[in-house]
Amino acid sequence: MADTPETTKKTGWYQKVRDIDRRIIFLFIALAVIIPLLLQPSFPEFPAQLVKDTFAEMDKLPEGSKILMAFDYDPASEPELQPMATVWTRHAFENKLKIYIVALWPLGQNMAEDTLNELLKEYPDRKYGVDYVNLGFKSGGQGVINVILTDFAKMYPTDVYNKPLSQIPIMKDVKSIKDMDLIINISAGFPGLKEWVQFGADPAGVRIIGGSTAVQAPLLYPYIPNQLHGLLGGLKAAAEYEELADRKLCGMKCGQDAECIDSCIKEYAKRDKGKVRMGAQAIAHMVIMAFIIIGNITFFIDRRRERKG
Amino acid sequence: MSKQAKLIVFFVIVGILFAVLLVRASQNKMIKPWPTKTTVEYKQMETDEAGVVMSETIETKQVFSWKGFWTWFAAFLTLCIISFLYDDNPFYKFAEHLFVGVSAAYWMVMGFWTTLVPNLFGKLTPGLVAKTGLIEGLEGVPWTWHYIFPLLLGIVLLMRLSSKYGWVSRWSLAFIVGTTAGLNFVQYLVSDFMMQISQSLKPLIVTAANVDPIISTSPVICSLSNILLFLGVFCGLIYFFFSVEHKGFFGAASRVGIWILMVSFGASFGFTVMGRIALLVGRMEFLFADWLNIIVQ
Amino acid sequence: MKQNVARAVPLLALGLLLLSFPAQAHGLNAAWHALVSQNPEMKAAAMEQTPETELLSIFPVVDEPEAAPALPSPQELASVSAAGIPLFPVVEIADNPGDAGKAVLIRWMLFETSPVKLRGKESVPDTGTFNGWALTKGEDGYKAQREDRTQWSVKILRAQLGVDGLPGPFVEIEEVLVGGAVHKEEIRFNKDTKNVFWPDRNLRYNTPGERMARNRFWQEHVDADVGDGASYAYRLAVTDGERIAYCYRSMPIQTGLNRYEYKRSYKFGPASPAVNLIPADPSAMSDFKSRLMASFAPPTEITARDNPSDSGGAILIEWLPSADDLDVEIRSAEQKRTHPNPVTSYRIFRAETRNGSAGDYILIGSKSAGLDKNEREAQRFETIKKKNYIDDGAGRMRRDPETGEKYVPQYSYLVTASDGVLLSLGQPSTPAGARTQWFDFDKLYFFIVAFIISAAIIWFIQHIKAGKKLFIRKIAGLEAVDEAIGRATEMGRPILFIPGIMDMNDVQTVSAVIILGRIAKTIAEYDTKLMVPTSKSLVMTTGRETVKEAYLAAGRPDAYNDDIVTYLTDEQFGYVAGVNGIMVREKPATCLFLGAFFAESLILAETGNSIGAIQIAGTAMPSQLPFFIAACDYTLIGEELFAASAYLSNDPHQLGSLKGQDVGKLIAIIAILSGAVLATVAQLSSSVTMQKIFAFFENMFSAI
Amino acid sequence: MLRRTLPLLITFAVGFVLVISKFIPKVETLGEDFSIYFDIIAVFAFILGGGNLVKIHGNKIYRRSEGWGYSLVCIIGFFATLTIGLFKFGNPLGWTGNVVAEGSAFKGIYDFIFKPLGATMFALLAFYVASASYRAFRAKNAEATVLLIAAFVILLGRTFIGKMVSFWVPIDQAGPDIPSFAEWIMNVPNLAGQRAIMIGIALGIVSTSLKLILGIERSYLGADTE
Repeated sequence: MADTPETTKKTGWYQKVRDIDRRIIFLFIALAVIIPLLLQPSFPEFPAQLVKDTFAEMDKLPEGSKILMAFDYDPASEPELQPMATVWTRHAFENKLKIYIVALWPLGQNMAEDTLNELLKEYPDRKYGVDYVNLGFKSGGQGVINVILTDFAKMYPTDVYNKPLSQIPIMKDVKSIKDMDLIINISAGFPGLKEWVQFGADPAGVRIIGGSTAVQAPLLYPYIPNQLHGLLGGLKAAAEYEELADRKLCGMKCGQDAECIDSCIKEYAKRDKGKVRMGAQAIAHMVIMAFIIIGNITFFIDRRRERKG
Repeated sequence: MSKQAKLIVFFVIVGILFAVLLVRASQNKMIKPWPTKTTVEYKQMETDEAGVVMSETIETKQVFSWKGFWTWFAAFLTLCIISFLYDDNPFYKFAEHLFVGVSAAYWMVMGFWTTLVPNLFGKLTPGLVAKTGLIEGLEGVPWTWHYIFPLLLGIVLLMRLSSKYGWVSRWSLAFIVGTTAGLNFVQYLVSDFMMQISQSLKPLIVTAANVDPIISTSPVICSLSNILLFLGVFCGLIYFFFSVEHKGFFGAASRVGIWILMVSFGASFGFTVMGRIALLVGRMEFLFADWLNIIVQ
Repeated sequence: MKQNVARAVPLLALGLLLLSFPAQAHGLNAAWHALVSQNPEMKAAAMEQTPETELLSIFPVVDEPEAAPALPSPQELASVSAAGIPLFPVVEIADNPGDAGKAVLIRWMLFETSPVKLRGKESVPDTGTFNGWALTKGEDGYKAQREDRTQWSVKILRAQLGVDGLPGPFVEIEEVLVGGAVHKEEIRFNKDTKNVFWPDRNLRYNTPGERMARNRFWQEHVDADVGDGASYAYRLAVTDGERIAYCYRSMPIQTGLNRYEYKRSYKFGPASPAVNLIPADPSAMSDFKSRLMASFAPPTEITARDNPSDSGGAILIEWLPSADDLDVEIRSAEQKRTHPNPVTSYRIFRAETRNGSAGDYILIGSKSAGLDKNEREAQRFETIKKKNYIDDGAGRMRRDPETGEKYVPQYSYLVTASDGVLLSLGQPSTPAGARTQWFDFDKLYFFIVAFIISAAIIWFIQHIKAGKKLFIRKIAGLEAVDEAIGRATEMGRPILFIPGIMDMNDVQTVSAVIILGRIAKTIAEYDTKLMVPTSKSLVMTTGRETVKEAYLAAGRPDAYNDDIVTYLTDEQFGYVAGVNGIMVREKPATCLFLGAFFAESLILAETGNSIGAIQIAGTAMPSQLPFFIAACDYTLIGEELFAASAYLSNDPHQLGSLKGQDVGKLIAIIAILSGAVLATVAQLSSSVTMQKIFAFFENMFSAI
Repeated sequence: MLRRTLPLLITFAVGFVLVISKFIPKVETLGEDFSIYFDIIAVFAFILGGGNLVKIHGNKIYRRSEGWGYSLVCIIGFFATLTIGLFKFGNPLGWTGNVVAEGSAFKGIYDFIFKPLGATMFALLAFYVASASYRAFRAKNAEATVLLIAAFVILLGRTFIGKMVSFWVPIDQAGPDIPSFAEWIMNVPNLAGQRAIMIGIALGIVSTSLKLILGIERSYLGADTE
């Protein structure tokens, strides 16, 4: 399928274009990303139905509900998933939900800590062990889920600070995943959302929403809506969720006052990584699509020439 | 232009850029590569006598912070990797080997602290682990005898290092493969076979009463979608049939099947592109915001 | 002698009454209401739901502390009365709330036997003394007074539970002085009904042998001298220095993690009813039931049976809701009129029964009246008649300490309807024990499907072994493998094999290793260089075994060395970086990517492209397939990867397994088709039967 | 016997027990323990892997073979990380602290070496995607065309551009615009494809597992003779 240098002969402008050096393409992509980053254009977001559902799933929880947040990603996919982690944690803090954090990826633990440190600046009054707890990483993928499905303490004798669970107030009335009101999983691959649906939420009968890299998203659609009750697929969805969250906050802040809401949302948009990144994203998409088109044009010209002789 | 000349030019340019950056840094326009005196906060989680409230006591210290230096180093490594886009080069090789070494060790360390200590030592010698203070609350907990097995299997695995008794390690291998087969057999049958079937049991004709809003609010579209969904799964499965020649009806069906597969591949591709770009954006943010401090955050 | 007997009789009667007396539930509730009615704070607290707590039996027995809880014989009762201790504590034990564990809260309220017995025709004299009580007739009823100069004290004894769940010896940990020097007690009876209406008319003192609170407040002791996580049993004893009466031991209590929600108002919170519903004999049962004054109907048809398809330790209790259940669908308009305040909750009591006799009934949980979510869900097709509660605290098989014989503890259950204040009792269930099942019938259909598929796979393998022919279609990618190897040989460049980045606990990796074995054999024959960098040490280990065998099989053991299969790093991109390096430097002519791949797929395939290698890929990771399809010459899609391991495996019989897999696909197709049809019909014809059929069908595949 | 038959027996016993344990409540927790076992064994395997790494690069350095300097970098990085991690150097919480606690040297390595390297490697993908889509995604035949169109719609639909260009729907209203079409593709044809693949894969895994358990497939165990 892929045409390699050997198989191509160099004649005519279109072949030059066709066999263009990869590095030129690389250059275009770099520019497509860097320029919007520097200029920071802001584009509108139109939340899709699925994102709205996801938001509702989270928003309908009463104060004090327990949510299990699984940070199953690492720095490699941070740009895509961090906005979700941030906006979800903020949403949880905002609605005064109790957060229980676990990680099936070793670095997920660090991602969780980064997220919390960032948001504790916004919500300094949230207390560790009372409003949220970080159980940290355990290796074993779905094995871990299998175990905490019946008993947290079996897999997590202590939290990340080596405190026995029995001494952590927030853990007092929690034995297993079954005691959760909602599972949120942010995953960049395996083990991830799929495993949480199969081995966690399904058997425990707990509702689950998740965020995944855009790559994983298509694999997860089969689980919607019966097994998986909400999904944020990639940066785009994250940005849309941010939009919804902002609208809610601003709504509470401003009431009906339209331009207040607008200014408020603009204000919040600055802190929303997802929205900022979507700008560069959009441009880069256009560039790539342009390349695909060009590539196919040259391909067709090429084929016609060959047919001629 | 000769190779040396190219190199010289390259290093001259890099040198100039480096100088410029140093100047910016010295003007506090970006993070400084040399250590700076700063106050750091050590967070400590504590509980009062009752153990009810876990309070954070934060003690601050005056230290020399190497953060700047390391940030520059990180930026350097980032550029090293990116340089591979141009061609394989010493910088990339350096970064690559560093990465391989560091990450291999990283996983060993993680495995030790997050698996061996709590799940092996903690189970076999809870008293001892409790003494070391690594894990609290293990005092007086009886040892779990059957965790002897993984220990044995693990040691047996290490026998591989001996050329004479290397074959013993097959036992642990056999155990692992057995576990894999056993767990996967059931789990995939449950969640990817049974569950997928049960989720595909959708009415082919949808009445207005039970339309699926995620797809559409119009019963017609929903019905068509469900029919397409059914045909899609059907043809897709036909494509994977191994014991039937793809001729006649099966030929046609499997052809439709491969198309359906292609659509999902196209979808995956579209999503993947998104994802990858996002990652690049993230890296660029690091370079331009955290390091060069050009973008205001 | 005769006289003694004569004297013993009423005492005996009294004992029996105490024994069979149900309404202590009301007694305590009432006692507590008495408190509440005087204390607004508590009134507020009373509104909150009662926390479930373990209760000691409140019946005093004179025996040595270690005796196992059993019903006291009449003789014992006699001796009790002979011991003549008129006091008994009603105790509740709970993990001390809101602490970090390591403390148990023990609370008790002292009660004493009533001064009055309104048994049969017997009535209170207008004046004079009665059982040491001075009676005076007031305009609003009788007054009874008495002074008690005894120094009563309560001993608290504790025993730690062994692993067998049985308590060790009880040791005294605290003695609390309770009775003040002179203690005045005053109660009033209604003129006509002879009912006590003070201290609290909630006390339905209209049954004989009544008890009321002595000092009407909870006394507490926090036992902070307990280990975390360990289980303890407590028992209290009342003594005046000479005589002592012990209570039964409590249910085991574990410190640390609270078992129920911690309410700030806990300390003032309502005590759960002091329940000691011991039906010594059925007659007594009906006897006290008849005396119940609860104004609403009790739950009926209480049955207890082992909870099916579980690993033991759970018993399923079912009952017909009270006719006054607040659920409108159950409660008829008539009942609404007659009983304005409906049943709001059901309380479930449990008594362990040994050789026929039931022990104390102890509150183990409650279930709110009306239909809960699941029940409503289930009502889609059938109206739920019975409510149920699963008691997962039932004991498993244990060994009798004395006789040493094993037995599964049997429990008899009693469900009471409650409007929050009063209880009305149902008939206790027949005893049931929790057992572990040998087969989980919830998974029956799953089992059947699994069985059919496995059977098909095995059968077809045997089929081929037996020399029969089976048509198996070609897979393009696999045809190309040999050609690719040949090409590498011609060009004199190495072959790169990447078994994915997952560990041996992923079947894709396993089949990749299997394929590697087969390919390595060919490569060894061609005498071409093979490179297999792995990302997991176990894969490396296995890979070496396999490749070594292949080289042996090809008769080229000399050509094999361990550096063919190497380990780079577990880190995904560390590994990619490494492989990239190898590719650009070693310039392999053929790259085989078979196994579980993630993001690295594209980098690998692209780099492979840039060095112009022939690339054959295969993975079951759908998200990576488009890139392999785009950038590689051949791609094995999903199932084809596993098929490949059969195609290439060393024994050709395995091709049979492919036919077996096709059977599986056939099942899937048929199931989906029939399911879709059923669903359509069920939806169009809104007949319940069709819906039931469809629900059943759906359940076959989803109930796992 | 010990070399060949015993391993097969182990595989069979373990696999079989795990399968039926799903149907027998009495032993349902076996799976949990066994997965923990696996992790523990895998950690031991790390020692093998690390040893192998050291061996390879050690040889290069020893032989002063080409590019041994890089191998030196690799080895240094390896041992530095290992010691720092195992002894929890500079961990503010001390010996008992979490290994990746804020401010510990190990976290430093993670933040300033591990993270940038990992993330950048990942970011390279953006470039490769571009060049791949340029060179490889061409409408060579019907299948490729289908793939292209689907990809295109998703690419359009997943940014605001899709909304912008679907002129037939007012900007501030929902309607049959490209984003919703993209959603539909995700929800219907993509779903169908994914299901077919998943079911196929499940069967593939089932049969492979079965063959492994029954010892029909045994090549992973390696040579009969030593």
